[in-house]
Amino acid sequence: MISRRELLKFAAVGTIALTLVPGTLGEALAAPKDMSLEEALKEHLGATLSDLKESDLIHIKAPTIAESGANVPVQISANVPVDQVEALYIFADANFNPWVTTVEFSPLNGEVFFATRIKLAKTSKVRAVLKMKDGTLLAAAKEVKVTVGGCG
Amino acid sequence: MKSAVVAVAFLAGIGLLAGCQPAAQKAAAPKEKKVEPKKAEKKKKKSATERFRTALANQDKWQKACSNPNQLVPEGIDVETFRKEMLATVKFPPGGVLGKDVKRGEKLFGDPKKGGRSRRGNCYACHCGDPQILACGNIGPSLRGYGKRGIDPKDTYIKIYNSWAVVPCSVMPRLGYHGVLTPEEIADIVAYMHDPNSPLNK
Amino acid sequence: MGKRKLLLSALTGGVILGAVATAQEQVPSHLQELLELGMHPGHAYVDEGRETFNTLKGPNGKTCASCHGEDGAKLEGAYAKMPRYYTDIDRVADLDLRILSCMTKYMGFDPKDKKFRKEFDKWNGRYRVPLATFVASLSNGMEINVKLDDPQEKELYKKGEELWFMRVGARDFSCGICHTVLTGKRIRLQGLPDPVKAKVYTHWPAYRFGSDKMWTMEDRVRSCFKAYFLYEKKWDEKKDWVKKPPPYSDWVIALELYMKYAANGGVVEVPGLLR
Amino acid sequence: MARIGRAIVRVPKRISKGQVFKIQMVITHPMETGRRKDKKTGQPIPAHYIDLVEFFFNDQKITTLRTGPAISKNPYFAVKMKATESGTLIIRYKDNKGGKWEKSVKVSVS
Repeated sequence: MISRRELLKFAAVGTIALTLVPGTLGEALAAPKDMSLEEALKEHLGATLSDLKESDLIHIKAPTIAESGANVPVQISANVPVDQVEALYIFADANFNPWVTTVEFSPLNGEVFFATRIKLAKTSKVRAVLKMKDGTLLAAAKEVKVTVGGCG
Repeated sequence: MKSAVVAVAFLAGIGLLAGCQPAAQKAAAPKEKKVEPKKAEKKKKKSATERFRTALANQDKWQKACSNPNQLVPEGIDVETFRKEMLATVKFPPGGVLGKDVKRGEKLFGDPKKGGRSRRGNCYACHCGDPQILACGNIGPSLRGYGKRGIDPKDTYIKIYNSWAVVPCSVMPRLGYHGVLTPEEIADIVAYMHDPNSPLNK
Repeated sequence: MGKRKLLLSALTGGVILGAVATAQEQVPSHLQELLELGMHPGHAYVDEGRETFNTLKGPNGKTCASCHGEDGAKLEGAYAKMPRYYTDIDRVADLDLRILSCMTKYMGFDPKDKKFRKEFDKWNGRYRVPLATFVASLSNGMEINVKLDDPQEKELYKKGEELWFMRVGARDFSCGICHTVLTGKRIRLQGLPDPVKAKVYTHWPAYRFGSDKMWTMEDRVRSCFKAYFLYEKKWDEKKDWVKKPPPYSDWVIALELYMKYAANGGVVEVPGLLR
Repeated sequence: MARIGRAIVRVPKRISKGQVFKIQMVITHPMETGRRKDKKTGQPIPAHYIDLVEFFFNDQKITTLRTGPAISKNPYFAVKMKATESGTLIIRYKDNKGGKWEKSVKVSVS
């Protein structure tokens, strides 16, 4: 699984290197290719959206309206024994790369819990996918509306 | 020292009032590209302190009148005179108060592509309007359905150009008076606000 | 109250108020949820400031700790009394200016040295903001207690009050219009606090998540003026925009003094977390 | 920010045996996405972000975080851990430009 991801990373680097012509270096670095949610799911989970099983065991805590997309607090917990879980994946649908993070758990964690602050490019769903050791993919989503602020 | 500052502020204010007309007209020509001679600027580079002091001294006499803890017209100043003097500063665009470029009006009001952002109009900072724009302030009244309220577009124009001609010392900036928006730009905003197809009125 | 009403009608400008969408009256939970996390980058600034305080040596070999004790032991409660008059510089100083004068007067840094000023003045520099955050945190749990004993303090306070209500610039703004008169209303989704009545000074310096930066009150006051659209000759966004008062100037310190005096009795809780 | 890679870690002061407690950390890091441009020069700012964070307790791995540029600037992470014994928590993290750091804290379980 990991080696496959590494491979993909290398592949990506390769593509960038191939497109390098003088003058476009910056651009190639600055604008990684946009990726759809489906593509990100495929890369990280080898799955499609329809493989995800919606589950109310996963709880996502995030603001409904975000006053800044740069700093959205996300707390994820799940009511499943941690030793049955392989990893937690977080995706944000509308980001240029929807994959946000992967958390690999161990029984020492005691509970399935993870919290962080993430960037959201615009209003979109934040998804949590739990990859269980038996291969099932449990998922939950919460929409966060991103707004602008300030008196300009 | 203090009275001197006040006097300077007062004079500067009068100067500003007197100078308003040509300034507004200059701003009215949108594509005028007049490059000021740079030599004069280079000669003396003012210190930040000097620049800020000058900026504060630009306070006009009406701003000075409103600079009290209530931020309202103080006693001793006649509101009607205040209003009339403000009304006299309003310049109308040759094409009338309903502009032609509704799209530009929308952008100045608050660009829906940027979540309602617009540095110059920035109406959403204080008003709600287009239901798509969630981040809207509640300092001013909601402008939803504004075009259906039977308000004369000329009154809308005056309110935006110089809100103090309607309500002296209002918190709403006098956007046309100070040249933040040109008469044409205000007319486009008015057109956007009164357009039956505008998201405000749908 | 009558004046409030008058103002409200001033705001509506004769237009009859339509029904306000109730859904938009909800207070956004963004800040609350960030606070719930319990820890934020502001805490990293305290930590960094402490290290700088103990280890950064000035050209003459002194550290902050040489005078003020390891971990600032002798500075506990100092921030709660600032801004105040300092005899050695014959000026009322806020936290930022005090740190600057300490570093230049006693540690031997040259105030005109560009490299030093870059590290000091800049937002992401290594000196001012981390040190200010750390020193402020040494007053945590203590009540703000700003006095106006010195004539300079009295004078500056008066100047601050005047500036607070001064309508000026191309937007006819004043501090007071938003932060006294319109308190409780919202600019977009951000509630407008009344720093004078609500003693919000207790939470500064603060990490502001909208900009992902630690701000001292000096930074905050100065940036407020950006919204004024101040100008020298005629308002022009590109050519004539006087964005901020100079740093450590009396204008800034006067406003800080005005606000912090009003916050007397509030308990310091630094670093704050705000929008 | 001044010092890239500096971190602060927080664990509760008192932990009793068997308790599941929270480990929180903040790392000072710009977390550049590679999509922003320098406002002054117009040049793109290269991507620069933490990509791996590993938590060890007494040499046993507890959690691995694989992260990307979608994590906010000055990232905050929190995970939980079940207290079995006292010991040392070591957090190792690195970024995509070769920066590598380590931070350790004592955990006392009573």
